[in-house]
Amino acid sequence: MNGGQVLFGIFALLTCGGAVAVALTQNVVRMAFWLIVSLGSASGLFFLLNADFVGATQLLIYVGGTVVLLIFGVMLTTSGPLLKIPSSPGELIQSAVVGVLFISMFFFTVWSVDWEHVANTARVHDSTTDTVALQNDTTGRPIGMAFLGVRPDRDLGAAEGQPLSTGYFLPFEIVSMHLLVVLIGAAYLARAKRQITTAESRSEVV
Amino acid sequence: MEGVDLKLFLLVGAVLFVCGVICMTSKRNGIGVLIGVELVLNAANLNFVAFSRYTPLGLDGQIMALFVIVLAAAEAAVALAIALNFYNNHLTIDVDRADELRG
Amino acid sequence: MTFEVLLNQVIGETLTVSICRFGPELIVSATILVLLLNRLFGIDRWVAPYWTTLIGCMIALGYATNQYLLLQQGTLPAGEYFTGLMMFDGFTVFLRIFLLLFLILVTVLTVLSGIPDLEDGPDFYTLLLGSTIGMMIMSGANHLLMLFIGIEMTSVPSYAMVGFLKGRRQSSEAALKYVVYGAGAAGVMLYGISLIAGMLGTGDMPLIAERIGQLTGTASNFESPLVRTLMLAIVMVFVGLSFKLSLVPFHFWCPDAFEGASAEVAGYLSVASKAAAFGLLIRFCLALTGTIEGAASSPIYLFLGLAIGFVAMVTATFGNLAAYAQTNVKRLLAYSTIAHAGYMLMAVAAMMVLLNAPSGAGLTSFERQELAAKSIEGLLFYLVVYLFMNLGAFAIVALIRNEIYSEEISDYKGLARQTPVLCVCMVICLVSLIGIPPMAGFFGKLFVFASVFQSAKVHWAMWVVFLVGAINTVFSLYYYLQVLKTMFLDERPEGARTIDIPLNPSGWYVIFVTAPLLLLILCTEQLTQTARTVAAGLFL
Amino acid sequence: MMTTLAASTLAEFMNGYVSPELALMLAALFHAGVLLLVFAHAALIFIWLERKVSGRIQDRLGPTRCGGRFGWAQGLADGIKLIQKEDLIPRDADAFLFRLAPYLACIASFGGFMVLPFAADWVAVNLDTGLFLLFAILSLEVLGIVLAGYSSGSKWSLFGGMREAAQMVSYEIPLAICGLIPIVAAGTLNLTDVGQMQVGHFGNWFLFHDPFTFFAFFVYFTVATAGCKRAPFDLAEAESELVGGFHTEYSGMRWSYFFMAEYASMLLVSGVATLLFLGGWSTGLPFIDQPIFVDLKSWNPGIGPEGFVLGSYISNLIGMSVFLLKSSFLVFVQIWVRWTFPRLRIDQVMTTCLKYLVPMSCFLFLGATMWPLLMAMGKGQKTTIWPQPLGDRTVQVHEHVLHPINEPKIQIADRGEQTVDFSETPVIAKEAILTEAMHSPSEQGIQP
Repeated sequence: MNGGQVLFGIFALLTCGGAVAVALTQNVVRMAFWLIVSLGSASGLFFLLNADFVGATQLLIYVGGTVVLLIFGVMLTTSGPLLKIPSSPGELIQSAVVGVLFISMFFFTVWSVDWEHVANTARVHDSTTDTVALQNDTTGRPIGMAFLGVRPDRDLGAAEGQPLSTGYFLPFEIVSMHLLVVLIGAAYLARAKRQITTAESRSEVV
Repeated sequence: MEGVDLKLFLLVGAVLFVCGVICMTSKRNGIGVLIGVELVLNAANLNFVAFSRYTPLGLDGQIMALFVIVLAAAEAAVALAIALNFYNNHLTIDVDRADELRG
Repeated sequence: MTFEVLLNQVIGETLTVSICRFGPELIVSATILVLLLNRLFGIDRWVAPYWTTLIGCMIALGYATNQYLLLQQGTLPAGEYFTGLMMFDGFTVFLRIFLLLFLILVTVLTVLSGIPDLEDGPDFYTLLLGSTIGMMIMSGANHLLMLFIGIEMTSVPSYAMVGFLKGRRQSSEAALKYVVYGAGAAGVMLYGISLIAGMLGTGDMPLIAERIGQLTGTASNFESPLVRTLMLAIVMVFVGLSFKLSLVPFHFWCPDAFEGASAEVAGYLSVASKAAAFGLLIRFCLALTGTIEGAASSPIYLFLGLAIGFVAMVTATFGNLAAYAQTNVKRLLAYSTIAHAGYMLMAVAAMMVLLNAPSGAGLTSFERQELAAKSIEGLLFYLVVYLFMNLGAFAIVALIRNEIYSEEISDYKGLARQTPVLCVCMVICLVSLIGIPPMAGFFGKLFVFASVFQSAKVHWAMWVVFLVGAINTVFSLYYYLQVLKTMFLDERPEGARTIDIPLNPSGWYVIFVTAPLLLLILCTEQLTQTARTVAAGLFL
Repeated sequence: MMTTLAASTLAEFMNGYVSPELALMLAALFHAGVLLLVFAHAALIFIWLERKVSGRIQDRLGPTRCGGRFGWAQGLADGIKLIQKEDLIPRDADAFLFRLAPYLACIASFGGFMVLPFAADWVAVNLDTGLFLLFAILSLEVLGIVLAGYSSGSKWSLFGGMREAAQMVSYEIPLAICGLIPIVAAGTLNLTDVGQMQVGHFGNWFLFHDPFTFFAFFVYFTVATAGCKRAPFDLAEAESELVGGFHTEYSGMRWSYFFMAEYASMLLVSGVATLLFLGGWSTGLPFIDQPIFVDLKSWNPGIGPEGFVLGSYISNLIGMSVFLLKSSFLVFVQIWVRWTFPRLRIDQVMTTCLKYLVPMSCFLFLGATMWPLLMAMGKGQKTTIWPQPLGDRTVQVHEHVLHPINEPKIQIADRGEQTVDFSETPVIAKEAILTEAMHSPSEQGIQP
C-alpha cells in the first residue's frame, strides 16, 4: 500500500461519510456541516487526481462561497435556533429504496465496464491527445490557455491549418453574462421593495 | 494516482450521487433539498476530474468541472433568494407546506 | 504548429468567423448591459426599459434575419464556430429568429399588461433577455458543456421570473417548486453528461456519434455493460431535457409554476423554453445516431426512438386527461402545454425511428434522412403555429386578469358580451389548439401525424402512437370547448366585475397575434418550404 | 502535484532507515509540527504585543507583572488561566457543532501556512496555484465562525455570526482582486516564484513595480485587516452592541482557539502582503541579498548528512527571519490601527467594501493589466520604472537563483534561439505574445 492509496482511502471515506451523514441528519445546520466535510474531502480527492486548480476552486467557490450562502440561508429562514423538520417514515423508506436501487444499478452498469478498454478505444481514435500530452503535473497554465481558446497542450504538434481543438473561450465569457443576470435576479428577489410612488415615477417617463 | 483504480473514484461519485438524490427526495426543508443538489453536482464533478486523469478526456474534464462549480454557485444564489422569498411569504421553509397550488 | 501560428489561427478564427456568427447573442448581451447602465445613470427615467429591450431585440432580429438570408445565398457557409463548441446552420438561425420574434411579442405584451412596473423593469427585462441568450445557445449547442450551460442559462433566470411577483404567496411557492425540481433535474443530467464524456473521451457532439459506433462496435444489445452504462447516461440526459419539455413523469412542476407565475411569464416559458429544448433534443438525438451516411445504426437507437414515442404518447394522454379537472385557466393551459409537448415529441420519435430503420424496412440511407428531415420540418411548423396560438391564449388571460382580477374559469362566465374582441380571439386560439381544419393548428398536427404515419411503416409500435395521438385530439376537444362555452353561453352573474376592452392597443395586439392562425393557411407553402430547407440542412 | 520541499530533504535523510513512504510521512508530520509551533507562538507573541502596544498608545505601560518590566510572560499567564477555566456549553446550544466550531476556524487559518513560503526553500507544499489555494483556505475560516455563532443558541452569537458571514463573503472579493494585481506582474501564482523574483534591489519589490501595484498594496492591507475581522471592522464581535459576538458563549480553551485563529490569520495575510508586495524574504539591498541568497546557497563545509547543504540552510534561516520581521511589522500596523480608529457601523462596513473597495480594486486590476501593454507599446519591453525590464529579470531569476523545481511548467513553444518576426503577425497577437513572454517565468524572453 503506498501513500497515495492511504490518502485516497482517507479522503474517500470522509467524502462518502460526509455525504451519508448529510442524507441521514435531520438538523439542517448539521447537514451543512457534513456538506463542508464532504465537499472539502472531495477537493482533497481532486488534489490527488492532479487537478489542483479544480481542487482550489472547489474550496474557494463551493466550500467558501456556496456553503456559506447555504448556512446564511438557514440562519435567515429558521424561526427557532435549531429547527428540525423531520421527514416522515414513509419518505425515509421511499428514499432508502431509491438509494438501494441506484447503487445496485451502478454496480450493474458503471462498475462492470472495462474502463481500461474504454479509455484505450477512445485513445486510439483520438489523433490529437497523443501529440502533446499533459506530462507535467501542473494544470494551472494549460487551463488558463484553454479559457482563452488556445490549446497548446493538444494543438502544438498538429499540422497547420487543421481544425483547432476545443478551446473554452465562449463559455468562459458567456458565463460572466450568466452570472450578471443571475446576480440581478437574486438581488431583485432578496431585496425589499423600495417605496416609490409609481404614479410619480410614471409621470416622468415620456 | 498509482494503485487506485478509476472505478473507486466512480464509486465515490456514485455514493455522493445517491446521497444527493436521497436528500432531494426525503428532506422537507427547502435548503436541505438544495444541499442534496450540491451533492449531486459534486458527484458529477468528481466523475469529470477522475475521467480527466484516466481517460483521453484530459484537460476538458477539469475545465467542465470548473464551469460546473461556477454554474452551481449561480444556481444556489438564485435558489436561496427564492427560498428566502418563500419564507417571507409563508413563514416556513418546509416544502411539504407548499401546497396551495394543487389541482 | 508553433505557438505563434496557433495563437494567430485562434485569434483570426474568433474575430473573423465566430464573433460574427454569434452576433445575435452578443447584441442581446449588449442590450442587458445597456439596460443596467441606463439604470445606473438614471437614463431609464427618460428611456423606459422596454424601449431599450425592444430596440435591442429588433437589432438582433435584423442581424439574425440577415444571417438567414446570407446562409440561403451561400455567402455565409454553415459550420462550427468557437472551436467546435457551437454549430451555425439553418436550424440555429431559424430558432434564433423564432426566439427573438417571440421575445419582441412578449415584451410588447408585458408593456400592455404592465407586469413589471417601471422600477422593476430593468430587472425583469434583464432576466428575460438573459434567459433568451441561454435558449439561443441551447439551439446551437454542439458540445456537451454548451448543452449544460445553455440549459442553466435558460433555467436559472426563469426560476427568478416565475417568482417575480415576490409579494404573492403562490408566486413564491411556484418559484420554490420550480427551482428545487429544476436544480435536481439539472444535477441528474450533469451526472449523465459526465458519464458520456468520460466514456467517449470527448464532449464534442459530432465526435460522440463517431465514438459511440467505435466503442460499442458489434455489441448492440443490453448484455454488454458498456451499452448499459451508455444507456443509463443517455437516459439521465433525457431526464434533464424532459424536465425542460415538461414530459411525463417530469411534468409536475409545470402546472404549479404556470399557475403561480404571471400569465406573461407562463406564456414565455411555455413557448420559448419548449422550442429551445426541442432544438437541443434534436441535436442531441442526431449526435447519438450520427448523421454520417451509411453509418451502421444499432437497434438500440430504434429502441430509443420507440421509448421516446411511448413517452410522447403518455405525455399527450396525461396532459389531456388532467386538463379536464382544471378550474384555473392558466393551469388548464399548462396541461394543454404538456399535451402539446407530447404531440411535438411524437415527431422526434418518428425522426429517431425513421433514421434508424432496420435494413429490412427497405429504406435507403438517403430516404431515411429525407423522411427524418420531413418529421423535423413538421415539428418546426408546429412550433411556429404553437407560438401564435399559445401566446394569444396567455395574452388574453393576462389582459382579462388585469380587468377582473381572476384567472378562474368560473369567473369567465358571459365575458363574450362584454369583450367580444378578446373572446373571438380566444375562440381562434383554442380551436387552433384543438386542431380543427381552417386554423393553422390543424396543419401543424397534420404534418406531425404524417411523419408518425411514415414511421409506422418501419415499426408497428408507431401505429399505437399514431392512434393515441389521434384519439387525444378528440379528447382535447372537450375541455377547450368547456372554456368557450363558459365565455359564450353562460350568463354573466350579477355583481361580477365588468370588463371593457375596446379596440385599444391591447385589443389590436391580441388581434395581431391571433390573425396569423387564420392567415397562415395562405402561406403554408412558404413556411413549409423554409422549414424544409432548415431541416434538410441538419443532415448535410 | 505536491512537492513537499521542506520535507523532502528530511525524508531523504531518513530514507536509509525506514521505508520511503513512511519517511515522507514522518517528515511531513515533523514539519506540520514545526508549523504548528509557529502558529501557536505567533498567537502568544502577538497577544503580548497587542497588550503592550495598546498600553503605550493609551499612554500607560501595559502588562508589567509577569516577566518583569516588559511583561513578556503575560501571554503565557493568559494561556495558563484559559486552560484552567471551565469549558461551558449552554443548554440551548447544539453541543456537537459548538464543540467543533473553534477547531474548524483554527484548521482553516492554520491550513493557510501550508502554502506560505517562509524562505526560498522553506515551504510545506510548493504548489503551482499557491496563492489561489491560500485564498481558498482563508475563505474557510468564516465557516467555523458562522457555525460557532449559530450553534451557540444565543441571539448575540447569531447576529455576530451573520455579520461575520456577510462581511467575509463581501471582503473576499477585493482581497482576491488585490492579490491578483502583483500576480499580473509576476505571471505565476506560485508564491515561491513570486518571492524569488523580488530578490535584489528593493525596486524589484512589486510595491514599486507600477503605480497600480503601489495603490493595490494599501487597498489589500485595508481589506486584509477587515478579513481578519480586526478593528475598525470587528463588527462580528462588537462588544458595545453584541456582548462578544460569535464567541459570547465560549469560555476557556475553546475561546482561545478563536484568538489563535485570529492572530494566525493576521500573520498569514501580512505574510501574503510581504510576499506579494514587499519583497518576501529579500532585504531590498543588493549588496546583502547577493551574498546571502545567491552566493551562500552553495556553500557546503561538509557537515551533516548527504545532500544537506549548510549554506542553503543558513541562507533560508536568514530569509525566514527577514520575512517574519516584515510580516510582524505589518501585524504591528494592524494593532496600531485598531487602537487608533473608531469602529465603523455594520452598514458602513458593507458600504466601504461594496461601494468603494470593490470598484477601486477592479480599477486597479484593470490598470495593472493594461500597464505592461502600455509600456510595451511605448518603450519596447520596459515594464518598470526601474532600469532593468521585468522580463529579463524574471529570466535571470530563473536561470541563476532558482532550483530545479522551477523548470518550465509546460513547454508552450520552443522559441529557443529563434527571434520572433513581428512584421507579419497581427497587432493583437503581437501584444499577446509580448505580454506572454514578459509574464511567463518559464519563457526564455524575446530578444529585441
